[in-house]
Formats: sequence, structure tokens, C-alpha cells
Amino acid sequence: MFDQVLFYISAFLTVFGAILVVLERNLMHSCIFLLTSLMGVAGLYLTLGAEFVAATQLVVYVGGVVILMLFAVMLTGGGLEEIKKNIVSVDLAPSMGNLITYFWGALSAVVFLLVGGKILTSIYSSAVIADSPKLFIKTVEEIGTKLLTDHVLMFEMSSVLLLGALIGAAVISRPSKVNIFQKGEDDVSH
Amino acid sequence: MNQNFDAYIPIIVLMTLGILMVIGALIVGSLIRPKNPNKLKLQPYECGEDPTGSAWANFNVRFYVVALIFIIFDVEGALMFPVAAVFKKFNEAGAGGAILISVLIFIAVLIQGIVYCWKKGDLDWVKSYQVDGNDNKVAEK
Amino acid sequence: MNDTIVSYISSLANIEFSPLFVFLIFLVAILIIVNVMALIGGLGTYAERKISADIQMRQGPNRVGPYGLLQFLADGVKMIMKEDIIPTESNKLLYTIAPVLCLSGILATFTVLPFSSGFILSDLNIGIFYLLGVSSLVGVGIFLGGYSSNSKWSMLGGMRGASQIISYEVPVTLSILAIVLIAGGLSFKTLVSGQTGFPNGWYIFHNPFTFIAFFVYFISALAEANRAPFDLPEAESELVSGYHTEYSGMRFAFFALAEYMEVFVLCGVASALFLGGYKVPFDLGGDTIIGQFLQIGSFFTKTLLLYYVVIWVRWTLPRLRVDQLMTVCWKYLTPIALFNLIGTAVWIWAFDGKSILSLILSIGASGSAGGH
Amino acid sequence: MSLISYLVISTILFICGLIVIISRKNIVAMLLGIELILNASALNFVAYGKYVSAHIDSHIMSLFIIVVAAAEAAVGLAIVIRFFQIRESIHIDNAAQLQS
Repeated sequence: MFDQVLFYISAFLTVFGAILVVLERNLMHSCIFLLTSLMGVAGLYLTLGAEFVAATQLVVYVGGVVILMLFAVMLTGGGLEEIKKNIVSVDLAPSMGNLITYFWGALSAVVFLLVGGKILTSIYSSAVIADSPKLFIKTVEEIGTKLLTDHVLMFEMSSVLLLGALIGAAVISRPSKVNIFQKGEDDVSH
Repeated sequence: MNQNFDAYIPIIVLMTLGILMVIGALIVGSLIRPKNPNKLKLQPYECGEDPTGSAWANFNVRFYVVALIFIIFDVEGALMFPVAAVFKKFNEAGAGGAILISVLIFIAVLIQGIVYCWKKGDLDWVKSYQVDGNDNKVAEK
Repeated sequence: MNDTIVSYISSLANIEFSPLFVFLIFLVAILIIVNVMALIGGLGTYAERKISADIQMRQGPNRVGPYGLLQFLADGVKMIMKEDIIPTESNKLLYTIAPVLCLSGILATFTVLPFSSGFILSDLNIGIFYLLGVSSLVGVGIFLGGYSSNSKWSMLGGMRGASQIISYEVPVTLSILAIVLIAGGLSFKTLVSGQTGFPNGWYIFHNPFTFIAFFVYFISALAEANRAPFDLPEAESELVSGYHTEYSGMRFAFFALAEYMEVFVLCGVASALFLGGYKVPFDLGGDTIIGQFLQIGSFFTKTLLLYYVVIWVRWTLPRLRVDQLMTVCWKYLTPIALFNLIGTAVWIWAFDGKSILSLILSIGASGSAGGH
Repeated sequence: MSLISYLVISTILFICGLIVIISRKNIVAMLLGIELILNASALNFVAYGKYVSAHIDSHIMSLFIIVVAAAEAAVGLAIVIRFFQIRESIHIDNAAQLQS
């Protein structure tokens, strides 16, 4: 019984947060609604029996990515310039091309919709057939075992990925030392 | 199977309680507390002066670099936790050496990252300036 | 399968509860815990003043109730009667949300805090990892509190607070990983049950690396909870009051309450991971009700002793500078914690997970056996 | 509480992320949209893992999606901040040049 309650609460948080990320103009608020949505997704992981993934979602996203986003918004001017544009938040797409391009565009959109709908319905119908929930017990230890046996290459490669990300991001965001000296020389001349 | 989900009840209840406590205290307080705001009271505090400009100005990029190094180590910790949880079992089964090596490789790769940032001075919070005789700022080293 | 307080009670009384009863038992247990924690948070402010008065040879609060014990209630009444001020230039939504995030984040950690072997709300398989994740909500709350006020002092405090909390999470995580390696599990019951009631079985004395890891953890925990000597986010002599400069009345009270409860949680984790947690010597009382109360007493004794040390440190050491703070974290604690982690892993592999005391004893035994 | 409900939720997440990427002109906001999309994919992995294959590999896949998302956020935001330092703007239309 309670798993359904948990599911509905988490689903509400996820969808509500995601929609408000779209509609909210203030970037700081968007970050907070993203936080809501991410916590909702963590709750959905719990209903799926993926405890460890849920906790990782909390640790990495809530503790890391969201704070990083907030810092970035701070450092780039607080997201203030965007607030006072228009009430309907979604910007209109710039108009380009002529009637023929619009015709072909509409036609291809219809084709895409049909193909996509076909794929989606087949996915959903196959999903109904495969509807037999199985639970994992002690997911942490299974994940640990898998990480050390079958997926050990991924485990090691992820450390290389993180190293690359760390060095790359540190190099990119490092304030250039040349500027410091130039400013110092400017101070002398004035 | 039902029992499994019961374990998550306290999480939801406690988080809701956190929200309700704040709302409840504010509602109860609104019945008894005074409410006579004036313009000076609603100003941000700046030691008695009129505040100049918004506080939402640009900040030092150092804060960001620290957050950046943190997030990498955060993810590393998240990946290390399941491995650490099974290390003992593998060791008891006699496979400790191989596991130890793979864990050590994982950590060693990330130590290179922190060593790099250390060498390049990203871990220094503020680059300290020294002022020479003519009031010129000179970067250290 | 996750053990909960309900499964403990049903095993004790041999009854299967219906879902409604399960929920009610949880609710009652949660209300008890939250009330006790709020009391500890309130008494924390009292203890802080009394101990500081003791250290500075003053009287401290002594008017309200016996020995001034009811001072925190008087403070609470004062707080709730204060005017609720929201600065005009502030960001209303974020200003309201910030204390909620701090309080919810801390309250949610009580889910896994092990008061005794039975009285633990729910012993999740991912216990300690969950605690780390949820408590990082506090960092977001502090940052938003600083940002939303649109005051320069708050902004500085919030930025400092967020970067300090996230930085010091790295040594905390690494020190905890060293213990997880020894215990072989993430749930708090696994972590505590590997230890014994006497200090010789505590993980802090398991090997030299965990002995260092305890101090790394404790120092970092001080910084995570914004306690002196790491109380830069609210440094009252430089930043007025830091991230909660603009907060008044109950909103401020919730920030303060969250801070004091966070100190308790971090001390509780330290005592559970390093100091034997709820373990009682000779397993007195066993699994019965009396045993549970003894275990709760054991846990609270250790935790409150650490709580005392935290307050003691605050009134003894001067505050660090921001650059010193970052240097301590990244250039000292993190490398030491990494070294501890590697050292513990190698120790377990080399000595089959035995503790240093049992190694010495076995060497002594074999030595005496060889002598004969 | 069936597979379809999870798929619907992840579809909504994905579409919201896509709308954010298309409609917002702020680069940080576009990164928010990317996070939503990555979450949708990770959620799909776990949902299929529970209902279709009953294999723990799905959890590992979503773990790595989270790892990649964190690395992506770190590098992406670093680029944004560097861009802001050079151009004093984070409007995507100002990023039309490769040279500074």
C-alpha cells in the first residue's frame, strides 16, 4: 500500500518540478524546482527497489550538481537579466524560411509523429506483456560485486573520465594570470 | 515485500514534518506577534548606511573551482561506497589482492587530479599579494 | 529487507501489524524522536551558554527556572513573539524555502540514526550513504538563505557556508569509507554490530589509520556543522551574523535549531562509527526492553560527551581565515583521509581484517607458546 | 505502478528538458534542461531493469549516467563561466564566434 503512496508523491514532485523548470523565468527558482524534480526521481528509484541509485542521486545531484548550478548562476549575474521579458515564458522560435519550407517542415513533423507514435505504442504494448515486477534485495552488495567483476573496466574508466573532467574544467575556469599582472601595471600607470 | 517499502515511511514523514513545523510556527506566530513594518526596517542591514546596489553581484571564481573539485570527489566517493561494502567479503573469499589493486588504481587516478590542481595553485584560496615599496601589487612567486 | 522499529516491535510482541498500525507506530516514534531532538537542540543553546560561562568564569543564565534551565523556553517564547521581517528587496520564495530545506534535511537524517539495536526508525541498507546525501540539503539551504536576503553580509556568509560545507564533505566521506571497508556494509546495524561494548573492540582502536580517521572526521564534522573554529559563515565579528543576518523570529530559530541538531547528528554518527555506538559491555539486557534502554543510554552518553567537546572547542580556539580554512581542508585533511583509506584497505588485506590489539595478543600468545 | 507509468513520467521529464533547451537563451538554463534529459534516461534504465530484465546491470548503467551527468555539469559550467568572463553575457546568441 505504502509503495503506491510513495510513487504518487514522487511522481507529483518530479512532474511538478520539471514543468516549473520550464515555466519559471527566474533562473534561481528554476534551480530549486530542478532540485524538487531530482528528489522526486530519487523517490521513484526507491519505488523501483534501486536504493543505492536513489542515494547516489541525492548525494551527487542535491549535494553537488545543484550547488554547482547555483554557484554558476551567482557567478554569471544572478540570472536577473532574464526576469522581465514576457509573461508567457517560452520564447517564440525565430521565424525563418518561406512557405515551402514550412510545408515540408509540417509534412516531416507529421511523418515523425506517426513513426514515433508507432514506436511508442509498440514499446508500451511490449511493456504491458513484460509487467512482472521483481525485487532486488541488498542492492548495494550486488552493485559492488558487479562493479568489481563484470563492470570493472567501466569502474576504472569512470575514474579516468572524472580525472579528465576535473583537469579540463580546472584549466577552463582558471582565471588567467596575465590579467592579474596587467591590472597591476595599470595601477602603476594611474 | 510490503515490509520493504515501510522502511521509507519515516523519510517522507520527517521531511513533511520539517515543512509543517516551519509553516505551523509561522501561523501560530502570526496570531501573537506585532506587525508594524516601516521602510527602514525592511531595508537590508548594512551597518546603518543606506544599501548601495544589489548584493547579487558577481563573485570570486574561486568559489566555483572549489565546488568543481568537490563534485569530482563526491562522485568518486559515491562509486567507492558499494566497492568498500563488499571488500570484506571478497577478502574473506581470498580475492582481496585483486580487488585491492583495482581499488588502488581507481584512487591513484583521482589522486593525480588533486595533485595537478595543487601544483597549478587551484587549491590556494586567494592568491596572496605582496605590496612592494611603491604600493605596487606583486603576485607571489 | 530493511529492519525497522516496527519489525522489532512485532518480533518482540509476535504480532503482525496492519498497514495503518505500522504508520501509527512510525508516527509515534517519529514524534518522540523529533521532540527529544528539539529538546536537545534547545538544551544545546543552554549548555553552550552555561559551559562558556564556566570557561570564562561567569555565572551564565541563572534566572529562569532552577539553574536557568528553562532559559531556552524563554528564548523560544521571545522568538515566536518577534516581528516577522522580510526585506523588500529579497527573493520571497527562496527566503521562505531556505529554513525549510535546512530543517527537513536534518530531520530526515533521524531515519537512520541508531539509538539502540531496536529503536532505529528504519535501518536502510544504504544507511550512512543516505545520511550523507540528505544532510547535503543543509548546504543548499544555507546558500539560499544567504542569497535570498539580498544583503551583502548574508551573501558573503552564504557563499562561504556553501563552499565550506561542500569542501569538508570530502574528508568526511573518505573517513567514513575507511570504516565501511572494515565493517563490510553500509547499514548502521552492520557498522555498529562489528564493535563491542569495551573500547578494545571499537573501530577507533582497530588500527592506526582509523585512529587518525576519527580525528579527521571530527574536525571535518565541526566544519560541516559551521561550528567554531570553522564558523566562518556566521562569523559575528566580521559578517554581522552571516547567512541569517536578515532572518528574524521563528525563521532564525529554525536555522539555529537545525544547526544544533546537526551537531548532535554528526556526534551521533561519530559515536556509532568509531566509538561503539549503542553497544553495552557484556551485552547487558540483551534484546529485551531493559537492554534497549541501556543501549540508548550508552549511545546518548557517548554522543553528549562529544557534544560537550564540540562546545568546549568553540570557546577555546580562535576562528580561522577563509584561505586557512580551504588550506586545512584540501591540503591537509583530504590527503590524510585518502592515505587513511588506502592504509586501511592494505591493513585489511594484509592482516585479514584483524584489529591491532588482537594481532598483538596473538603474537604474544605464539611467542609464549614458542618459549615453552 | 506499472512500467507504463514510469515511462510516462520519464517522457514528461524528457519533453520538459527538450523545451528548456529549445526555448531558453540562457546557457545555464540549457544545462538544466540537459540534466532533466539525463535523468529521464536514467529513470528509464532502472524501470526497464525492474520490469523487463530483472538484472542489476540497469542500476549500474544509471549510476554511470549520473557520473557522466556530474562530469558534464562540471565541464559545461566551467565553459559557461569562462564565456561570461570574456563576453560579459551568457546569452546563447553571443556564442556565435569561435574566437574571443
